[in-house]
Amino acid sequence: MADEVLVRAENVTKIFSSRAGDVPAVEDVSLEVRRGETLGLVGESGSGKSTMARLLMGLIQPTSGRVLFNGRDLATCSAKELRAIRRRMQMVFQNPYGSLLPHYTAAANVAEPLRLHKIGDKESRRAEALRLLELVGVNPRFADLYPRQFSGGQQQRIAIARALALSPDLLVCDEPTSALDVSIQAQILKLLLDLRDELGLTCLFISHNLAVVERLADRVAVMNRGRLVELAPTEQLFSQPQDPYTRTLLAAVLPVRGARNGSAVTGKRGGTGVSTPERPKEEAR
Amino acid sequence: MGTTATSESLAAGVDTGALAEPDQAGQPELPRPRGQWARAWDRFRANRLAFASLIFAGLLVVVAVFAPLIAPYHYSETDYNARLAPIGTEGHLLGTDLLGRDIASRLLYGLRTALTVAFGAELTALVLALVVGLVAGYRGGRVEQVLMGFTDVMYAFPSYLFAVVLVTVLGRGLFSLILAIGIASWVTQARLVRAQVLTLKQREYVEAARAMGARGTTIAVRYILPNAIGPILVTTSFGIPAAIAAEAGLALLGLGVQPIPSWGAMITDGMRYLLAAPHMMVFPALLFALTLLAFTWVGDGLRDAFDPSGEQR
Amino acid sequence: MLGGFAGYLARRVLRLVVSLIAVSIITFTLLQLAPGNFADLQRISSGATTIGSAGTEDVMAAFESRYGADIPPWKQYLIFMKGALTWDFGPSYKYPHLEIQEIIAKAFPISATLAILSVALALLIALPVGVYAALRQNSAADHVAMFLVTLGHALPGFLSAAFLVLLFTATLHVLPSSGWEGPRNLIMPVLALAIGPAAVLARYVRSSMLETLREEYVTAALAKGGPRRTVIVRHALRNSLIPLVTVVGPLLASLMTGTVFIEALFRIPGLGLYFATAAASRDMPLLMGSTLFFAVILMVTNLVVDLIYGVLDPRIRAEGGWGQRRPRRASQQESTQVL
Amino acid sequence: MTAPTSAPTNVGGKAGDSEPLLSLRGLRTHFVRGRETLPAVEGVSFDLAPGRALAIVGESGSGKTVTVRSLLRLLPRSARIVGGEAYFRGRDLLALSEREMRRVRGREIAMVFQNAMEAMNPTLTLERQLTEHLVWHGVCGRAEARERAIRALADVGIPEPERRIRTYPFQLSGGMRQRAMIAMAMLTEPALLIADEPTTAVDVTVQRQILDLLVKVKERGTGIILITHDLGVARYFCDDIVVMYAGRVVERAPTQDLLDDPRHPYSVGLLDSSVELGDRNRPLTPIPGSPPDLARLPEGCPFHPRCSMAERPACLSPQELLPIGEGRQVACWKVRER
Amino acid sequence: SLFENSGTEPSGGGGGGGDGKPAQVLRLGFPNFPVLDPQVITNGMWLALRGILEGLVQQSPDGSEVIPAVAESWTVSDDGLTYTFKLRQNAKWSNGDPVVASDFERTLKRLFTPSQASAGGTTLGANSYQAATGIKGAEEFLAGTLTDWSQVGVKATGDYELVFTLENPNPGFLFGLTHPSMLPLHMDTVEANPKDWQNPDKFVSNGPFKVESWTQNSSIVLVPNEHYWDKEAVHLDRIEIDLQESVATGTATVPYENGEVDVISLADADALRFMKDPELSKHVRSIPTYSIHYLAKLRSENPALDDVRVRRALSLAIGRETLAKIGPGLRPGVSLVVDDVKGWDAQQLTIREDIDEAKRLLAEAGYPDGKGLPPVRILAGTQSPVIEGVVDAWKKNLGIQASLDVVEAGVYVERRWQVQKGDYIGFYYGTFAGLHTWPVMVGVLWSPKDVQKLSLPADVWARYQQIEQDTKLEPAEKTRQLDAILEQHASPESKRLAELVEQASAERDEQRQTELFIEAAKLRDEQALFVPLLWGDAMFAVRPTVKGLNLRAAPEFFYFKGISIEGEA
Ligand SMILES: Nc1ncnc2c1ncn2[C@@H]1O[C@H](COP(=O)(O)OP(=O)(O)OP(=O)(O)O)[C@@H](O)[C@H]1O
Ligand SMILES: Nc1ncnc2c1ncn2[C@@H]1O[C@H](COP(=O)(O)OP(=O)(O)OP(=O)(O)O)[C@@H](O)[C@H]1O
Ligand SMILES: [Mg+2]
Ligand SMILES: [Mg+2]
Ligand code: NI
Repeated sequence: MADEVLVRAENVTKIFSSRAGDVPAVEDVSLEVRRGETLGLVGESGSGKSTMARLLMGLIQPTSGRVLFNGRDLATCSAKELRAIRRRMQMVFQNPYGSLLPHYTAAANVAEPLRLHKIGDKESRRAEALRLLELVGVNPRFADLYPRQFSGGQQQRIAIARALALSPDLLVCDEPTSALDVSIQAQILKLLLDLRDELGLTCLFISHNLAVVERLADRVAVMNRGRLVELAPTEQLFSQPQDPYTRTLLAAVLPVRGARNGSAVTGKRGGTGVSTPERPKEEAR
Repeated sequence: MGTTATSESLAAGVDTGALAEPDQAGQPELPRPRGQWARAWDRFRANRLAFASLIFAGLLVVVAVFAPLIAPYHYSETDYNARLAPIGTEGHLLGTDLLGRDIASRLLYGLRTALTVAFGAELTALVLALVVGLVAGYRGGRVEQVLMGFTDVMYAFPSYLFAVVLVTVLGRGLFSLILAIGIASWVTQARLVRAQVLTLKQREYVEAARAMGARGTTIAVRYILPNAIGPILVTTSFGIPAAIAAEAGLALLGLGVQPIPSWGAMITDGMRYLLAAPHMMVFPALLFALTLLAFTWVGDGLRDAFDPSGEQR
Repeated sequence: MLGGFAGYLARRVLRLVVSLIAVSIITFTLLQLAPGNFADLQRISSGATTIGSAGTEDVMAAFESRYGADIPPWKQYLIFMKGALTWDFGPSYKYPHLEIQEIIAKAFPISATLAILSVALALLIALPVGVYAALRQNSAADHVAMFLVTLGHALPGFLSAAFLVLLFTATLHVLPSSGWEGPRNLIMPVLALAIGPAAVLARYVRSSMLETLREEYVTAALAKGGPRRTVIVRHALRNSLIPLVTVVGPLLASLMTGTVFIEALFRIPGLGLYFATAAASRDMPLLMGSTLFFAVILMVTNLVVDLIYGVLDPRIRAEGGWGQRRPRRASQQESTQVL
Repeated sequence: MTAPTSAPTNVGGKAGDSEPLLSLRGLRTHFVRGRETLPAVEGVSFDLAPGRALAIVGESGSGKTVTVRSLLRLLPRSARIVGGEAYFRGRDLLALSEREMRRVRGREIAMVFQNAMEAMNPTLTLERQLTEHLVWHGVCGRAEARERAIRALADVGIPEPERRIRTYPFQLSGGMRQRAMIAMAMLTEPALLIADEPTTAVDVTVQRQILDLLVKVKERGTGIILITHDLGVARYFCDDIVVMYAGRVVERAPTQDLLDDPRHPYSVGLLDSSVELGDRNRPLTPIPGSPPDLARLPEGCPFHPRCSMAERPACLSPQELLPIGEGRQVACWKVRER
Repeated sequence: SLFENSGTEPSGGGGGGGDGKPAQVLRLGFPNFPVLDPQVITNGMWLALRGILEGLVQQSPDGSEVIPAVAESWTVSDDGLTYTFKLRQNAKWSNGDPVVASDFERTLKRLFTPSQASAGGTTLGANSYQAATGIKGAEEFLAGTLTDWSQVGVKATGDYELVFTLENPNPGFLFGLTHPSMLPLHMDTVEANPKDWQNPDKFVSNGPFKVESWTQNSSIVLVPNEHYWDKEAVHLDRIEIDLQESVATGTATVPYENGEVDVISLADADALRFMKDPELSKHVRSIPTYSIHYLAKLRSENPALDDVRVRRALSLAIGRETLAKIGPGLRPGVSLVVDDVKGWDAQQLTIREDIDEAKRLLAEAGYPDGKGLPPVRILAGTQSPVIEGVVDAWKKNLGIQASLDVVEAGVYVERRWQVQKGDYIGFYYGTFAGLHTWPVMVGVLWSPKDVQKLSLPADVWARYQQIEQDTKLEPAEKTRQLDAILEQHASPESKRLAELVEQASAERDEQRQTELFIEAAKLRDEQALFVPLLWGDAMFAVRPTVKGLNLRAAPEFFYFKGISIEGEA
């Protein structure tokens, strides 16, 4: 059971064409998310992480290659089937406020997926929404406030509650904490950790924060300029990074608590102890 | 890392945390659930000029509805003995016109026409604009190209001709006038709706909705439309005075409504006797300008209400 | 580099042509639908006989002979369009001694002069007022300025024109009431035409300016020690005027194609009167010609606006696909409507 | 309410740096919003010596940006500086005339903004933007300014500066833009550089480059105030840290001391909330709740509703920033007690 | 002061100026026109008539007689059918060419050949004046049933002799010749420049003035024609004409009051104002009963108005007396024939309004108190207080439903000929100005044939119209079929009317002829297929400095010739 593959990308490539030319956002990436595991996806801005997530969710079609959900090729699914599959995959976005419907209350936002999939009636959906809000740590007393009346962290909790509403098999988190303050980030991370343990979630966790991924993921995939450069179990990736890019990434991390751990070189205060990792040539835009 | 929490959410930042300490005894007072409309309304009310204008506009509507009860005479009632009575004549406070018809009464009925035309036309324009703009903006691709090409054509098209043809085919009634003005003004609205939809489409919640398994129409109608409507309402409220003016303009060209009086026609008539009987012009023009102002200010207020960015700082 | 721009231009021109064809077809169809015909209308509008209809058919046939008498409408349309291609719209019904293109050639410069002067005047008023109001946002001065501006906006043009005449001519006797002889004749029409646009533009300048003033780069420029005035002019004003182009363009276009009432009132031999009366008098060639011309002016103005926008705002130049090619900003979240 | 702190304790300058570059005393900046008054900054004090870097950390909305903008007096119209002094090279910035202030801005105090994209005028070329303030301040003529700008761009590691200077900001990558911003700020060789989250919008690798650039700036003797969310950045680069919460300074200390041994419960919470590499097994103990609404601050210590160590009634009285050791100050009675 | 005897541009005048004599510049406001073609019905033809072109004859200063113009003299045959005109030898075109008889013949051919595009644009062909002249074969030539021009009664029998042959004797013939459509054109120029002969640089005139410049939609300037035969009578050095668009009526008098023009026509309210003003009232001049406001029955599926009693009832309850108060210069239109036609008989021709009688007639027709009668509409192409007044009067006086249907002009021209659907019954509204002669008033305006057509039942009318519009039908055949329909279906009264008019036309005894016309006019009024409403004056403001301006009844008001400017006393 542990090894059952929930979703698999096979050699997917995604090229966005625009008037300004073609942008290969993802190139020939193969990866899979197994049931019960959390797969971390890291990489710098523009490396194709979000695109990958959208491909896996079937929100966009790959230019080539295919994405299989439970063995079913998403490309061959009808719109109806796709919607049915979507029930089983949910997503949490980077910007919590932006991803909530601004004109729906917290409870309505959480209940919306149920309503879309015609699950239960009005009352039962509301009851379920309140339960979920409670679960993610939002006081149901506030269920009838609008998203903007919540703080960023609360908004993200509501977004998570919404994602959980359909009891999805797969939860895709696209940088769910990078818009939040450290203290709030910690709250959300903790929540996700707890939920994962409680509900046995399968998770694709995207972040550019290596530390966060290290904490959450069972396996980690590293992307660079649309390509998958490394994929390894967490321990292994962080202790013995193989790819030079991974190493650059790791080296650029600035430790907070000084030399308490050995993985990163301590930058002496004000010093330039670490050679600046050279970003592979920046081009003029 | 980066924080993008909006200042709005901070401002509202009631500590709603369930993780909050038990010692946080005094439960924070629960703010009333206020949706964007309620907030907009609050802001609108705070704008005194706009609010006063709204009351004035509301008054106009009420007066228009009850015009037959308020008006001392029927609009077509003639009194040949009191022809061209000046302002202040007994029984004809605002004077009479060439046929001795009471100008005040005609103004009241004309208000009806003006408002009916304006609201009707704007509604027509709104519906057209919403459909076209929403479909174009949301569907994108070919559909958008075709629809926007169509609006381009309409944009480049002399609306006067349209008015003429509609008014000629359908007669110089309210209905055709409403259609004519509505059709002439939907284009800009449609562009606005589309632009609005395009920006909203960029918002993450649209993608979130798709990820939830929402259908295109659901997204467009249930998620995008309600959020686009604010700014659209603003242009609509600006459109109302424009429509009243358009009616007057058509009347000037002999295409206005009839036989019920309209402000446009009254002003046009007044124009004809501008020097000979200025009183025929004064009040229609004055009221006309006032109404335009009121609706413009309402529009201003609405705009500020829906886009509070201008409010602070 | 140029390839991108040329391609862009080609696409735009293609779209323009398609739109023009659509406009001409719609116009033609509407005209066919419209009741009444030129000859009958001419008879009553000239105050002549209202009796008897003999002869009108012959007259119409004669007019249509240019397009081939007795031929089906679609063929007439084609013949007309063929002429239009070579800038030959044929003579007007109403002005048989004038070819449409002559009318345009004669009257357009007049309307255009008027339009340009009015828009210039409007800008001259709107810019300082708008900027001042924006800088003094919510002050009494701002409120007063905006009140006046709204007033100017709400007042229909024909009213203000009439009042101008009453004031300057009938009361003060300082200006000729109408005509097209000298610069003195220009004052009132230009003023009348400028009031409305000035108001619109002033409002626009103000809100655009307010928006720009809120931009971080304005703060940044001040943080560099920029004198307030310099920063306002170079950073804020400049950037807030860019979107103004999109308003001024169509405004200019619509004024350039003539304004019936003002032209009638001031006896200005511009395009407006021809245009407006073309539809009312069912003058097919004139209407078709003027509609097409109107559409061309409008679309070309739009195109020019877009180009100017590109010139003024280097971002657009890059985005629009002309100018350089530029990969998307990495952090930019794009919408994902592919399905 | 916290009263403006009395005697300035020498925080920034360690051994004998008696003349601080900047000395901020009891800065109070309020926003007027309708009938409400938002105390965005309420009695902030700190000192900075030349050639040293000070980090201001704190959650979003804690008043970091408002603090530094108050220094330059570049506040929105709804803001009022209601109290405090800011001695910069002996002059109180808050008391200067607007004209004098202008000479300080950009010349003696320069600023680097969080998002270089928004902080640069999109329609002017780099050249215009890099050189204009040199001309404004009469540092040099246009031609020389251009030379200098090109050199500065080269200094911050932008390749082909002659070509790049003719481009528009959006034609540069995020990292390059940020570097150009720094180059621009440094052109007048200011004594103080304020950097408001200069690395938040860029990738980790780029962040390193920018920080290293700032290190060079610091080495030239420029004092730097760096606003950041990232304690790692503070540790890497800054000598001292000021921790802000709800418009107040809650702790002030040399970086190493603070990060290794945070004293204020909020600082402790912040540190505990940071996730770090190799830190997987440390339990995550986030600070509960969220930052307070400035218009409705709790009585006394603004942090106490979220504070795990809070005790009534002591926490209900205002907490003053009091020294607890060498260059360290904390605003919590509990810590003092220890 | 209201008048700055403005010194605007005493220019161009040439000789005028100096020695106390004011500049001989006449400035006037004139309705705008698109073409300056005497044969095309626009205001341009009227301007041409005032002095740019000169016809064979003109009207005497008081408009009561015809006086020689290009024609020096003329003779009429005893049967009244042949008119022989002798042209003056010294009449010249502005290019120096002599004005010859063939100029007239060719121009008239152009007039009667409406589709002849080669003649330089086209003319709008048939209008009442061609019929009014009653030239033999003209109508047939125009309709296309006659194609041989030599059969038409216009012949240039020499350079200076022109012969007209009429269909019937026509006492109004000479007056008919004063209509602008009878003005000659320099046909060589017209034919050589079919497109632009009207432009000032091409326009060849034979009147006292020629066109110096013409700014379309703005102004036109006339200067003396140095080749004119009667230069003695030409005093003006320059005529500046402001072309005024009707939309601008509100400020139409401003140029006059501002001293920019010397002559302007006044619309109702302005006339009123001028008349009230002590100073300005001296400037007002009017031409009595210039126009006739009338209603004409619409054909409708609902036959209610086919009953003459209903129509009469409506006609008797219009309240003409009160209606006439609407504007200055309006009089009750008690007949379709105005009272300054020679021999007009008030006793016979006045429609005497009688509401009781009207109610009785209505009841008799089956609509007591208007019950059962669908709303009576008035279809109009322009807003007018007159029709609003009529509608109001009907409602008040008869208690019937009545309403106003003002439609766009194009709709109006089309709708009024159509058979109206359902219960749409009513009249269309029109105004008309015509020569005040019996043949015109009875034989041409609201002619017997028009009356006959109006009397046709709706379905027959539909058929009639169908045939009329059939382009495939030979003209001769068409005329035959149409006549057959009228013969079969027109009301007996309308046929009687036709007989009376025919008789009258053929009658050589003036007394008897007038009687016959009166009988016909009375019959026509009683039928109420056409209902007269009002007679209206045309009003002008003429500055006292303008001398020699004689206003005449329709059609032309005044000639420029003979006008001079004098200093104010
Ligand atoms: N809809 C789109 N159209 C065109 N290009 C796109 C689109 N979406 C993404 N891209 C481009 O594809 C590349 C990868 O984008 P993606 O959003 O997947 O990166 P990311 O790793 O999620 O970056 P970030 O960390 O900034 O979120 C980028 O260069 C981006 O500009
Ligand atoms: N223009 C403004 N009007 C009203 N309040 C403001 C304004 N700018 C800032 N504030 C308030 O002042 C407080 C401090 O804001 P500031 O921008 O200094 O926070 P910050 O610490 O810089 O946060 P961040 O990390 O998000 O940049 C916030 O509560 C904010 O809501
Ligand atoms: Mg992403
Ligand atoms: Mg900040
Ligand atoms: Ni505390």
